[in-house]
Amino acid sequence: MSDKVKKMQEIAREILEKGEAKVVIGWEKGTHWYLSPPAFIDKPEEVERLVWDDFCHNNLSKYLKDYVNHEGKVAIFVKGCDSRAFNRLLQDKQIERDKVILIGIPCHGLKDQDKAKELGENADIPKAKKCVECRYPNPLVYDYFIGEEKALDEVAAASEARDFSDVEAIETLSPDEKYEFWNKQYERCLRCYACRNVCPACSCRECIFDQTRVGWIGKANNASENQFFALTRAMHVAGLCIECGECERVCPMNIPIMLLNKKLIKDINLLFGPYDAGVDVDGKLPLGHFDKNDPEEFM
Amino acid sequence: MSVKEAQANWEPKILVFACNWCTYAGADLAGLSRLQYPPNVRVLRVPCSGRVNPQFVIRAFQRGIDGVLVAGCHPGDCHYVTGNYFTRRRYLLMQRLLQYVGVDPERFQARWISGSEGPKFQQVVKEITEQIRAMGPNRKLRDAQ
Amino acid sequence: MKYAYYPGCSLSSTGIEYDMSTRKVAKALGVELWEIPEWNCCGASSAHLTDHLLALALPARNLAIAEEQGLDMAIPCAACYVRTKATEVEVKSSEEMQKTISEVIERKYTGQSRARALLDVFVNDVGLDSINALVHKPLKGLKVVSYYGCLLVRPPKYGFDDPEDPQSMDKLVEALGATPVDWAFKTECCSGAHAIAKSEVGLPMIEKILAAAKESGADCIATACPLCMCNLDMRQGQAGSKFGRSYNLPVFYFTELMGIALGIKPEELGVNKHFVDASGIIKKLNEAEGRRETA
Amino acid sequence: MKRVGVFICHCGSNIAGAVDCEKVAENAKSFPGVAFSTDYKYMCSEPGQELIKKAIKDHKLDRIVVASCSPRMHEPTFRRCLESGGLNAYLLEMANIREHCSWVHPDDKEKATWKATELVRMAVAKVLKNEPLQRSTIPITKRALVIGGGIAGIQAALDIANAGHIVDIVEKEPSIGGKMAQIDKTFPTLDCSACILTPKMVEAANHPNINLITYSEIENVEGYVGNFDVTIRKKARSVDMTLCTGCGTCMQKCPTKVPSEFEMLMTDRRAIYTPFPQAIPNKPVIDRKNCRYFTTGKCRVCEKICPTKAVDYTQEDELVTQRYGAIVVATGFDLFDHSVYGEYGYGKYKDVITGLHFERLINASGPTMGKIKRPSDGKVPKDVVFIKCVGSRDEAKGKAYCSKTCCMYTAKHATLVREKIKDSNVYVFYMDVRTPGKGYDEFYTRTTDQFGAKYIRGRVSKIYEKGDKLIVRGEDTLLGRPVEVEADMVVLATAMVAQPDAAKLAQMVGFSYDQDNFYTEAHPKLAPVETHTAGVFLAGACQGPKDIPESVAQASAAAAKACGLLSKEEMPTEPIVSCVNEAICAGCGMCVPVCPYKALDLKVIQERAHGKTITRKVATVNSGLCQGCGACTVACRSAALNLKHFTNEQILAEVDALCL
Repeated sequence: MSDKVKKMQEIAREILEKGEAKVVIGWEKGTHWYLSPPAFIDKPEEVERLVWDDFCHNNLSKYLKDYVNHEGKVAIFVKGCDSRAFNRLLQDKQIERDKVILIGIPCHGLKDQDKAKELGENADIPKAKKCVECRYPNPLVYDYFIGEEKALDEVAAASEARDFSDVEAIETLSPDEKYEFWNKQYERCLRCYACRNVCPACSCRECIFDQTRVGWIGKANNASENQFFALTRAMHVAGLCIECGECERVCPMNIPIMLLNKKLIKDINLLFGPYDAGVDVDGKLPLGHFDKNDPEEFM
Repeated sequence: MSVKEAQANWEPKILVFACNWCTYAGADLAGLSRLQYPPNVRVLRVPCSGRVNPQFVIRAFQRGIDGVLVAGCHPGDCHYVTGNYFTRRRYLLMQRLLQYVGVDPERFQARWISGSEGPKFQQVVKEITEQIRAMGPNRKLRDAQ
Repeated sequence: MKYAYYPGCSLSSTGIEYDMSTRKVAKALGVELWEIPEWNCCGASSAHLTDHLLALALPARNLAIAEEQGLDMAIPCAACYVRTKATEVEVKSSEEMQKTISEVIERKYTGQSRARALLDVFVNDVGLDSINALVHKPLKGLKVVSYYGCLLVRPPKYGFDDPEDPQSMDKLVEALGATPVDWAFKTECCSGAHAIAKSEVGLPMIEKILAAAKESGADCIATACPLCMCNLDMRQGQAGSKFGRSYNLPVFYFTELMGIALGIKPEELGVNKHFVDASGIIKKLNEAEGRRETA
Repeated sequence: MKRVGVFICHCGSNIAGAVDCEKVAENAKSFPGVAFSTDYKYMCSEPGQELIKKAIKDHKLDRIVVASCSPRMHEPTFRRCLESGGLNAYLLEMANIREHCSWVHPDDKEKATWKATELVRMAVAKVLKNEPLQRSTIPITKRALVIGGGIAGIQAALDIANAGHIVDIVEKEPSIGGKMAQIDKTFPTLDCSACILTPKMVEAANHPNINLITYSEIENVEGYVGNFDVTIRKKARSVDMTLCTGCGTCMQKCPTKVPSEFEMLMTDRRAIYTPFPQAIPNKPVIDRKNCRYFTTGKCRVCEKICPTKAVDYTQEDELVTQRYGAIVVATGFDLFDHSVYGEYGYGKYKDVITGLHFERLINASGPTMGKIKRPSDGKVPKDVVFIKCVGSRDEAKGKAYCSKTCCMYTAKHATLVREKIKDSNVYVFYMDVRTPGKGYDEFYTRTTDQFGAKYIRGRVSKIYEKGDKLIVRGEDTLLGRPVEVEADMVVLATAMVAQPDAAKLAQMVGFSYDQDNFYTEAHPKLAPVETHTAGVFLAGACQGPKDIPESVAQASAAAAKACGLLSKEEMPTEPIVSCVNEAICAGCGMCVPVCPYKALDLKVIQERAHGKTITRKVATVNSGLCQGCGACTVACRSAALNLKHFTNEQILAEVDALCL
C-alpha cells in the first residue's frame, strides 16, 4: 500500500471518527483491476476500502449535489479536475463551501481504461487522453492535502501545454466532410444523457431535454434530434466545461464529446481572451459578461 | 408534383430573427422606401437580439429552413443597453460551432441593422437569398421527412 | 545573458568606436554578444522610402537568423533598431504579414526573436544596480546631458522609454557616477542627413542642440546613435563657426562612458577617434580619481 | 378550444395591389385553430374595427390575428379594439404584410401572396399560445433626487421645487456651486459668473421645497421608477450644522494650511474650511486627512475658539435612506489631466496652466485679486500663448471628441488678457475655431479684430523653458512654416472629461455610459435628457461637454420630465416581462449579470422535499424594473425563465409554422 493510500485512509478515518463529516467520498477497487469506482464511506472501519491508483477517474464533486440537503458536512477527495468541478458547482451556487471538506490529492495522470482492458495488466498502458492534455494536475482548493507540498511543483511541471490539434484536424475538413463525421457520431447517440448526468457544468434542476411540455427536443432518436441535443449541450457548457473528460468516458457509444467542448474552449480563448473554467470562483463567466471591444464580425 | 418538379420549383426559405427596435424598424423602413428584395425572407419579431436562443436557430434548421439570419441593433445602440453585446458573444461562438459540425457558413449569419438602415436590410437579405439559392436546399441538421 | 548582436553598417565605419566600446563593455558586464553571421543592411531610410515590404523584409532576415538561435537581438544603432522593431511589430500583429515576409526571405520568422535597443538591454536586462556594482572609476563630477535623438524612443508604441522625456540614459549615467543634467532637447532632431545634403537646413538644427547643451551647463553629451554622433561631433566645428561660436563639447556614445567608468582604457573604446577632443575630460576624471585615491 | 379570428387588411391598394388578400383570408381558414377569417379594405378604420368587434361576438373569437401594416404602427390601435370588443389586449398578434410584403414585393403577386399566407400562419401559430396579460400600476413617490449641486443640478432642483415637489440635492463637496463658482466671467456677454450663480445658490438654499445635502455621496440605489430607494452617505463634517453660525473664526485660527482645491492649488485654505467665501451652506467642514488633531491627536484649536461649541470631532459618517420617485443626475465634468502631454512638459512647467487656473487668476476674489500674475514668479505676463484642443480631438493621447466650450472660453481669455494687460501679446494655437451659438461668432470676431489676439492655425510640438521664458514651438499650417513664440505663460484649453467616478455612479443607479464615461441619453434626438432607465434623467455636462446655457436648458428639460412623472399618482407598467418557473430554477444565478436593469436577483424559498422542509435559492424578477428584453431567458439553460408574450413556446411555434 502506498504512502498516499495510507494517508488517505488516515485522514478519512480521522474525519469520520471526529465526526467532522458524515461521509467521505473517495475511490475503491471495482470489479476489474482497471476500474476504481467511487466509494461512499460512512464508518471509520471501512476506510480501508479507499484506494488511489491509475484508474481513479470518477470526478467526485458532482456527487456533492446529492448531499445538498443533508445535515452536516461531506468530505471528498479531489484531483485537479475534481477541484475545478468543485469550483464550478460552487460558482453555480449548487453547493456550499463550508459544508464540504476537501482532501486534495495531486494527480500524476491516470491511465486509459479502455486500453488497459485491451492490453492486459502487465502491459505499458498509456495515459488517458484528458490526462495527457491536463494542465491542472493539482487541486486548486483543499482543506487537507495528501503528499508533499513540493509534489505540487513536480506534478505541475509534468503537465503539458494545451493541445488543440484534434480540434484543428476537424476544422480543416470541408463542410460536407465535417457534417459526415459528426452525423456518423451522432447517429449512434442513444440519448442516454449519461454525459449530462456526470457533467459538473450541468447543474440544472430540470434539463430542457427532459421538458417534453415545451417540446425543445423530439422524442425520436434520429440524427437530427441527436444533433440538436449535441449542439445545445455544447452551448450550455460553453465557458463552463472544466475538461475533466467524464462525458466522453461515460459515453457507451464512444462519441468524442470532448471534441465539441474543446472547440468551444478554443474559440472562447481566441475570441474573448484566456479563460479556464473552474479556476477563479469569483470571476465572470465568458457568456455572463461582455467586453465592448469583443471581436466584431457582424457589421 | 414529381420530385424533379419539386426541385425545380424550390424556393429558399430564410428566417430572420429581428429585434423590434432596430432591425424590425429597418425592415419597416425598407418597406416604406419601397426597396424591393426577394420574397423568401420571413421576419420573426423579438424584443431584442439577445432574446434569440441558439436553440431556436437549430430548431429552424431541423424543420427545414434553408438559412437563418439573426439581426439586431449595432453595438452601443441596443434599446436594452447591453443585449446585443451578449448576442455578439453568443453567436460568435455559435457560428463557429455550426461551421465545425459542417453547416455551411452562408446558412447561418448575424448582422447589425439599425432602424435607419432600410437599404442595408434590403441588401443583406438579397445577398443571403442569392447565396442560398445558389447552394440549394439545406439538408444538414434536418429532420428526416 | 546572450544576445544576437547586430552592429549594422555604421558601426564598421563612422561609428567604429560605438562597436569597439559596445563589445568591450558587454564583455565586462558578462553579456555575450553573438554577432549575426552574414548580417545584412537594415534598409535604413532608403528601403522604407522605396517599398514597405522591402523595408520589413530586410531586417526580417537578420531577425530570422537570431530566432533560429532562440536569441533576442541587441542593436546599438538607433536607426537599425527602429527598422528592425518595425518588422517585429508588424509580424506580430498580422499572421498574413508573417507569411508574406517568411516567403520573401525564405526563412521562418514568427516574431519570437525581439529587436532590443542596446541601451534597453543594458539598463533593463543587466540592470543599473549590477552596472553600478562594476564601476571602478566613477565619473564623479562629470555633468552629462543625455541625447536620445529622434528615433530611439519613437514611435511611442515601439518605445521602451518615454517618447517625450526619456530617462533611461540619464539613469545610466547616474549609475556610472556622473551627474545627469535635465534639458529640453533630449529627443530633438539632429537633422539627420540634411547636414550633408542641405547644410543650410541641417547646421542650424545641430547648432540649436549644441547651444542648449552648453546652456544647461553640461561638460559633454551622451548619445546612442551613430548619425547623431556624426552631426554633433564631426560637424560641431562647422556648426559653431557658422554662428561664430566655439562649443568644445565632447560627445560620447553612452557605451564609451560606461567603458571609462568600468575602467577600460579610453583608446580601447575608441575615444581617441572623436573629432572634438575628449582627452581633457578624461584627464580631469583621472585627476579627480588620483585625488580621491591619495586622499 | 381556442377560436382564432383572422382579419386581412387591404390598406386600400397598398396591400391588395400586390397581395391577393381574399386568397390569404381563404387560406387562413384551414390553419389550425382558425374559426373565422375575412378581409376588408381598411381594417384600422372605424368600420374595420367594428367588423372585428362584431366577429368577436358573433363567432365567439378568443384570439385575433390582424394582417396589415407594421405592428410598430397599429398594434396599439388594434389592442384597444380588442379591449373594447371584450378581449384582453395581449390576445392579439399582427402579421406585417405591408412593410414586409406588399411594399417590397410589388411585382410578383403569386409569391407575395404565398409569403403573406405564411406570415399569417406564423401569427396564428403564435397567437394560439398567447396568454392574457394584465397591466398593473405602481405608485409614485412624490420626491425627487438631484445628484450634483452645480449649475445644472441647482437649476433642475429649482424647477422641480417650483412645480411643488420636494427635492433633495446631494453634493459631494462641502458647498453647492460646482465648476461655475470657479469661473470668472461667462461668454459671450462677459457678465460675472458669481453674480448670476450665487443668487441661484441662495434661492436653492432658501426654497421651502429644497433640501441641500452637501458633503454627501450616493452609497446605493435600489428600486425602480417611482420608487428608488437611495442610500446617501453624509460624510462627517466634524461641525454641528445646527450650532454653527458660519462666523468663520475657526478658519482664521486653524494652524494647518492645505492647498485650496477651489483655487487650483494656487493658494492655501485651512484644514477647517469652506471652499470659497460665498459657499452655501456657509459652514465649514474639517478635512480630516490634513487636520492636525486628526493626524497627530493634538491641537483642538477650532474647538476651543468656536463660540457656539459647534466643532465635534466625534461625528461619524451617517447613512440615510430615502425613497424618490425620480432622479436627475447632474454630476458634471472634470478636466483632462494634461500631464500626459510630454511636449507641453508633462505638467512640470509652473507657467503652463489650464483654463480653470486662468479663471482663478483673473477672478477678483482669486489668489491674485484678479491681477494676472504668472504662478512661477508672480510677474505680469506680457506674451501669453493659448493652446486649444489639449486632450480633445486627439485619439492618440486624449479623447476623440470635441469639448465644445474651449473655443469660446479661450476667446474669452484672450480678450481678458488684452483688456487687462495693455501691452500684451496673445497667441492662440488652434485646429479649428468652432463658434456656433447665439452671439458666439461675433464674440470671436471681436477677439481677433478688436482685441488683436493672434490666431495661429496649427499644433504646438514642443514647449521648453529658456531662462524665464517658455519657448513655444509649433507650426503655422496656413503659412506652412514653423513658428516659435517666446512666451511668459501658456494656457492650455484642456478637454472636458467625465468625472472619475462617473462609471461607478452609473452602475449604481443602473443606466449606461459611453466609452468616455459620459452618460448615455435614451435617444440622441428624441429623448436627450432621459436615460434608458425609467425615472432617471440627465442634466448638464455629465452627459457630454456643454457650456452654461446648454446645461441650464437641459436641466430645465430634465426637471420638466421629472415633474411629468411626479405629477401622477401612479403609472401603468408593461406586462411583457420575464417570469420565473421556480419549480425548475436551480438558482445558479447566471441570469443575474446579464440583466441591464438589475431586475433579477436570487431569493431563498422554502419547500417540502422527502418529508423535510428545505430552503433553496431561486431567481426572482422585479417586474417594476424588468423592461422585457428577454436576455435572461437565453442565459437560463433550463428555460426556467421565460418572457411573457415572447415565450419559448410561442417562438418555437412560429418557427414550426413557418417551416410547414
